[in-house]
Amino acid sequence: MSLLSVDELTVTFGGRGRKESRAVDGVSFEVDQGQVVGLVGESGCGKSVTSLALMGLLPHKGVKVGGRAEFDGTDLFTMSASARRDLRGSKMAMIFQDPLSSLNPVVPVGVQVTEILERHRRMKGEAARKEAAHLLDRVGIPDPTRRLKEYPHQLSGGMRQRALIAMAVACAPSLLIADEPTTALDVTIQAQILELLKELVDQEGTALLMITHDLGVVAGLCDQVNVLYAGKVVESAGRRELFAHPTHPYAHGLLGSIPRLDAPRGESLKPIRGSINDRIAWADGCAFAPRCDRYEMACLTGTPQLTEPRAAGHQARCVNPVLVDDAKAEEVPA
Amino acid sequence: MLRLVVRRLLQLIPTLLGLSVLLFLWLDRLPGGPASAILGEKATEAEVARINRALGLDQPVYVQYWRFLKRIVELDLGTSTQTGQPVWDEFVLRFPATVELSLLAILIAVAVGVPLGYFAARNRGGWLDVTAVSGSLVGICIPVFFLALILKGIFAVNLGIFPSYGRQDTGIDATSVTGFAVLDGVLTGEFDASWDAIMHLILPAVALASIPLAVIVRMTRASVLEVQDEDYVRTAEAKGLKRSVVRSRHVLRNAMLPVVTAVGLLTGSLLSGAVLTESVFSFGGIGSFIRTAIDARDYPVLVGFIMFIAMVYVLINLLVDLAYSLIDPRVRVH
Amino acid sequence: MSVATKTDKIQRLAELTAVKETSTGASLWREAFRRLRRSKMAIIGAIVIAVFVVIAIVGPYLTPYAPTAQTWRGEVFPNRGQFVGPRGDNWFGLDHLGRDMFSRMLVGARQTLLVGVVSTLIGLAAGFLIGGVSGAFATLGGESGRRVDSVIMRFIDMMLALPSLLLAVSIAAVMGQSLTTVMIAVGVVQVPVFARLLRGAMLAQGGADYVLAAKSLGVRKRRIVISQIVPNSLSPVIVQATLSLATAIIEAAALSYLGLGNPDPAIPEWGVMLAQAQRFFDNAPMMAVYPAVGIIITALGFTLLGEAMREALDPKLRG
Amino acid sequence: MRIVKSRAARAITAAIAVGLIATGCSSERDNKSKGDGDKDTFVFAGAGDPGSLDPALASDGETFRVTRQAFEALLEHESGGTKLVGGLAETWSSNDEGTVWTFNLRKGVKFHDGETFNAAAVCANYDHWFNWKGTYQSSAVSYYWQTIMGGFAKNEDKETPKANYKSCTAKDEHTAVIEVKEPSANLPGGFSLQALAIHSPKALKEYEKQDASAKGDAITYPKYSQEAGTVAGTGPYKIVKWNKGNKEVSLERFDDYWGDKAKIKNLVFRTIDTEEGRRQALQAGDIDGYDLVAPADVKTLEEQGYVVPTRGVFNLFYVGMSQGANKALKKKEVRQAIAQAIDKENLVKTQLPEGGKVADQFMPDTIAGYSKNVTKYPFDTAKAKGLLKKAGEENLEIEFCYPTEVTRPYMPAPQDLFESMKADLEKAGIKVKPKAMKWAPDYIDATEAGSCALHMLGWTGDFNDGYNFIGTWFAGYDKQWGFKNDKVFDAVNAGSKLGKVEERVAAYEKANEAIMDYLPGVPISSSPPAIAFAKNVNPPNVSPLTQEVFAETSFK
Repeated sequence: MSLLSVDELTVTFGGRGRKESRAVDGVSFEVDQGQVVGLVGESGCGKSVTSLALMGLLPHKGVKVGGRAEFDGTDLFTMSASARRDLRGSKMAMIFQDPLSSLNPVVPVGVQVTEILERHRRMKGEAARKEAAHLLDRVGIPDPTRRLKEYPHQLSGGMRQRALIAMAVACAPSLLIADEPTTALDVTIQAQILELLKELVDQEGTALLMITHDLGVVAGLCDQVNVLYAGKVVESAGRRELFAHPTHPYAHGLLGSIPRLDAPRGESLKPIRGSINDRIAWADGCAFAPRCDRYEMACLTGTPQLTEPRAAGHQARCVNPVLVDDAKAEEVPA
Repeated sequence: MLRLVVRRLLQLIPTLLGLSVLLFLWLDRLPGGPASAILGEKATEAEVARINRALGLDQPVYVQYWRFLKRIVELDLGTSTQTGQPVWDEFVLRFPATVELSLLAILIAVAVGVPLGYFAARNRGGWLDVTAVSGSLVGICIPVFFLALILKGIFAVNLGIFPSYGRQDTGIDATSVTGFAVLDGVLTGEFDASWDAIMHLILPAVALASIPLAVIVRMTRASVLEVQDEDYVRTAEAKGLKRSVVRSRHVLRNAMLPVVTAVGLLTGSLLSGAVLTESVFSFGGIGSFIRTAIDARDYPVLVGFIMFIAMVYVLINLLVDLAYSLIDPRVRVH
Repeated sequence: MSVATKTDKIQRLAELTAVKETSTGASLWREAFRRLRRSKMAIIGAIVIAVFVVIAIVGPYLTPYAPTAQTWRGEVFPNRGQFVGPRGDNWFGLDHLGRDMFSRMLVGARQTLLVGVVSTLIGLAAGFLIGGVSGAFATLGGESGRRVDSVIMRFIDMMLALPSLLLAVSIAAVMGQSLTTVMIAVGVVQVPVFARLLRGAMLAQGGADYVLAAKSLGVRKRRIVISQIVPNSLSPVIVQATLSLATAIIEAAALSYLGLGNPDPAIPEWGVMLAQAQRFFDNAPMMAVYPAVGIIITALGFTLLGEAMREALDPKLRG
Repeated sequence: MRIVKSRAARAITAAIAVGLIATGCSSERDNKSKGDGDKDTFVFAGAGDPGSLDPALASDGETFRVTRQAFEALLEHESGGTKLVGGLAETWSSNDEGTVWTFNLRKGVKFHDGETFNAAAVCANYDHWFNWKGTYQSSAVSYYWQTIMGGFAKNEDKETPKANYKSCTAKDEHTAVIEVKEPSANLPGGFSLQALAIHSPKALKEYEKQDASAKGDAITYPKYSQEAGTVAGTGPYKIVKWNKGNKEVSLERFDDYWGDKAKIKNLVFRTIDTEEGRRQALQAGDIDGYDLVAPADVKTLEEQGYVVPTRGVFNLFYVGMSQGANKALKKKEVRQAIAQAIDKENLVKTQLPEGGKVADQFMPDTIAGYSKNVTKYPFDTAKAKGLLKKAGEENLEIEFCYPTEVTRPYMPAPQDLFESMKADLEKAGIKVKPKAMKWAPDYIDATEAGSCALHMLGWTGDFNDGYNFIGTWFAGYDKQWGFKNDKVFDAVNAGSKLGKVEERVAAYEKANEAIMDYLPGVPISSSPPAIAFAKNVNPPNVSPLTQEVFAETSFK
């Protein structure tokens, strides 16, 4: 059975006078032990909200969370707040996007690492400090004992992210959620960080929920990929399958919009028109329709359902999917 | 750190010189002289002329200023025309009173204001929040002297819980070491004297505290609200830390930064509030003395005291900056 | 496919997409105003101010009696602690010289407003000038400019170093006692506040991208300052001005308490009335309460509005 | 140090805690004011700090109030009255010209420092003053000596008046003879002044070691006058401590006092500068009495059971006219119109404390020299209008100055008085331009310089001699009044040079009539400065000259 199974997760903001807006609209997916799952989509598609909902970090006021999310067989949304607290940081940990703002500027890095050890691993004083140093060392921060005493602003961007990762893996969690862990970093560092994550995941058998807009990252890491659009999963498939046969026009568009060095001369990029703001309500039809080259009147009649138009285990939410075999299959990174 | 201190102290010198020049120009513009203040109804032109000559006030300003500078070099601040005593003695006599008053006031303001503002922010929109905010707003709008009179009327005159005026009860002949009544009592072991002094301080201090209190409450509240949704607080939550830790280490500590600065500025501004409070409780401090000095055209006192106040003000701000750099490592570095 | 279908496809789309687009790209000010209209603070404040201003303007023409006429002189004996409280023809009772308190309150409102507004304007104008100049020098003046700026700031520090009330008292001492003196004294106290605020805001703006852009495009410095930096630095100053109206009224009252208020008894002013009434607090507390309450409520009005504005303009405090 | 800090901190927090709790429960402090019989400290609040412990260096009431308890002069005023009686001199006499004054001194009088009082001591004092040098010669320091006895042995400033004092000789142990060059209206009254009270010769030697003139310009009072210990007089109390920080002077009963010993052991004077402050302190039971009671409070306090004895009047409140500032005032009709436009009765009835009297001349009726038949100018708005018409000043506009931030014994609430008079004058069709000024120095200077057409001032007598009043104003041309009228000046000066008191009194009466005939200004009222005591106090005889002797005070 799977480690995390999310079923019809919905997150609604507003209410109390303000006009409601649904950020996550019935998302379902699964993460198995040690598996790396990607949540892909442009900013605003609800992927970060999903992760926060799973971690229980959404503000209590003005937010409604619906659906089920089972972690290790227990429903996250019905368990007590304190039980959730115990879970957080120990069984399930998270890495955030902006390493600078995610670290407390006035508390030494060391303390920020040891505090989690004290909380979840009942470590004290010297022992905790040793372990913290060890962790920093493990995530590849040189001269850890000195760094422990330093403050975030004294560390480089990469090191900050490493420190955050060290905190996340401090208690060897079984699920690690990484929300755009590399976007704030420059390319060379990005690669290193991804390497680090991969390595940690492999060694510990930690499951990783990778949230990103960057298909490159997905290609590099994920086993299973879920493409989100306007709060709904529009396509879900194994990495190879997806890259080989993107079926939903959106996914197709995304892949088409990645620059590829090996692309034949003259073949130009095909960016997706418009922005996520020009959408229509799912209730009326496919939210992507306004940006879609392939839409039909059919697209505008009610919410399209997830189907398996192409292969088993390859779901797509489209009435007019892309089925013509194009030749990308070979170039899928192994 | 040390360099900062030295630089600031050096900056003090031009400030004071400039100030002294301004003061002398101002004094020159002041109509009338000390003579008529000394003689009252008995003043006749001849007498006034004689006294002014005796005081060297018949000379042009620049001469007077030159003399002043010469005296300063000999560390002589001149003599009060009201009391015929050295300005320095008068200062030493009254400064402690105002300091005690201001300190207790700011102490009350912080001790009450910070928690109040904090909890107001925590349950924003709750009854505590509403009362705290509206209370602080009203607090700013009540003229200090009026508040002082009301407090005195209720607690000193009607209930008779606190003494209605002065610094010490009659007959408590406390031995004066530092001039700080409370401290002296402790030093000499005359705790009854300390106690008595404190009782005399409370009402004026509360009146004086009203505005700083209001400011601090609203400041703390605002800054806690701001810090609460900072990324690093979310990180802390993601670590599953105990609420208490999150609040104390991650929220409060950062929220205090702006408050510290505010406290410094407020302490400086208290001196002026003290003028009113001191005169309501005829509490012999520098504020009220300078006021009478202005009426009595007591030039030496005016120059001396105002320079002292300016100096104190600068020093307070220096202290604040130091304190700031202690709690905010980012400042410490550069 | 037929043209018809194509068009009505687009039609349909248009309809569906037509929803939302709620005020995105609304200017900071329109945004702020929208939030203002929602905040209770702002509404209450505005109402209080409105009422006060109306009274201040028309009040003096509605006074049932001349505010200075000692009509009921014979009935009040301050020296025996005998006063006359509220009654039929004197709704607020009589003051210590047998004058109608209600009429005096009405006329007093105008004076109080006058003092508040004028002194704030004085402080604003002077502060704006000083702050603007030093801000301009600091942002675009280069090395030498920064030096000018720091000199000006030293001066401002000096002003700040003097306890505000003493500053006011000493100004009154030089200028002698008059309404103008009160206004100037209270105004001058505000100068450093405004100066620092504007300068601070301008420094913040000075780093902004559009300024760098303008610089790189070689726009004349004066123009950058006048047409870009200053307008964008205004909001805190405006907020402060509103708040200052409150403090000004209170400071004026304080000055009256120190005996430096408007000397002409023909023109009652709340601060002066309050200060005078102190003496009879035991016998006729209401004499002090009316002006005191007047002052407090008015100050509160301005404070509420000012605070609401600040919150509205400061996205961080939104919600 | 660390410990102390933490202790202090704890003390403070504790205090605040208790304080807050205490606010809940009601007063346990009240009974302090009820006072139990064996209470042995009497606390009296004045409006200002004393300037010095040596009355000779002072010229203000707050100082004299304190020193009067410890120092005595050759002559005194009868307790609660204005009549001159023997002080340290049992009897006194002068030659006909009034230039040689012989004092038969009291026997068995001791100074606080154990010295014995005798003629030598008296002369030591007068010679000490006469030989003052340097800053002591500034009128800011030795005002009263200079008014009574003129200048010094060696005047250092040409402006200083020439000495009128000639010599003091100890005819024998108990007879002192003081000679002056010319007769003066200030004698014998002057001999009763605190400023000329007698100090112990031993103390004087100490004084002489200290110089008032410090370096620089300022007048520095010598150390001995600023802290208890050196000064020594003969009074019923001796000064033991001056705690400036706490604004309090403590005195203690002098057990070897020659007369009736003080009833209460400790006497403490404290300073509370505001009227409300003093009243509230009394009501709160923090003090046992205070001076300069606001008229508004007198009745209230009485009703609340406090003891508020009424003093006799010994001061004069007037509206001054500076003819230099407004030509119209040169016309008598105008002056008269103003005089009749002001409703003095109303002022006395509503503004001044109980016992206030309407004045009809520049001298209260308690002074020898007060004349019953001066020209009167009763309140009559219509008549005033008529007079103005007659003078062709129907639309007279005139500036009227009044002082702020001050209460004087004769002028309890200046602004109220002003507002009332303004209303009166306007009823009579006179336009009044109000001008408020701080009492000192602005107002004093302005009135002295005669730049205020109309202004309010007054005078409290130092001793019972008419010249002490009219002499200060009308002895000659004075900018404040801005008129020359030899008829008035001569009449006033006539009395001053007469040695015999009776003759003088007659002359003063004539002078008063001359003055009121010319009407240089409008005498308004004489009012007793009210003084209040706690419910459990038997007050001393209150004195028109505000010369209470607190030795007479006791607790019920």
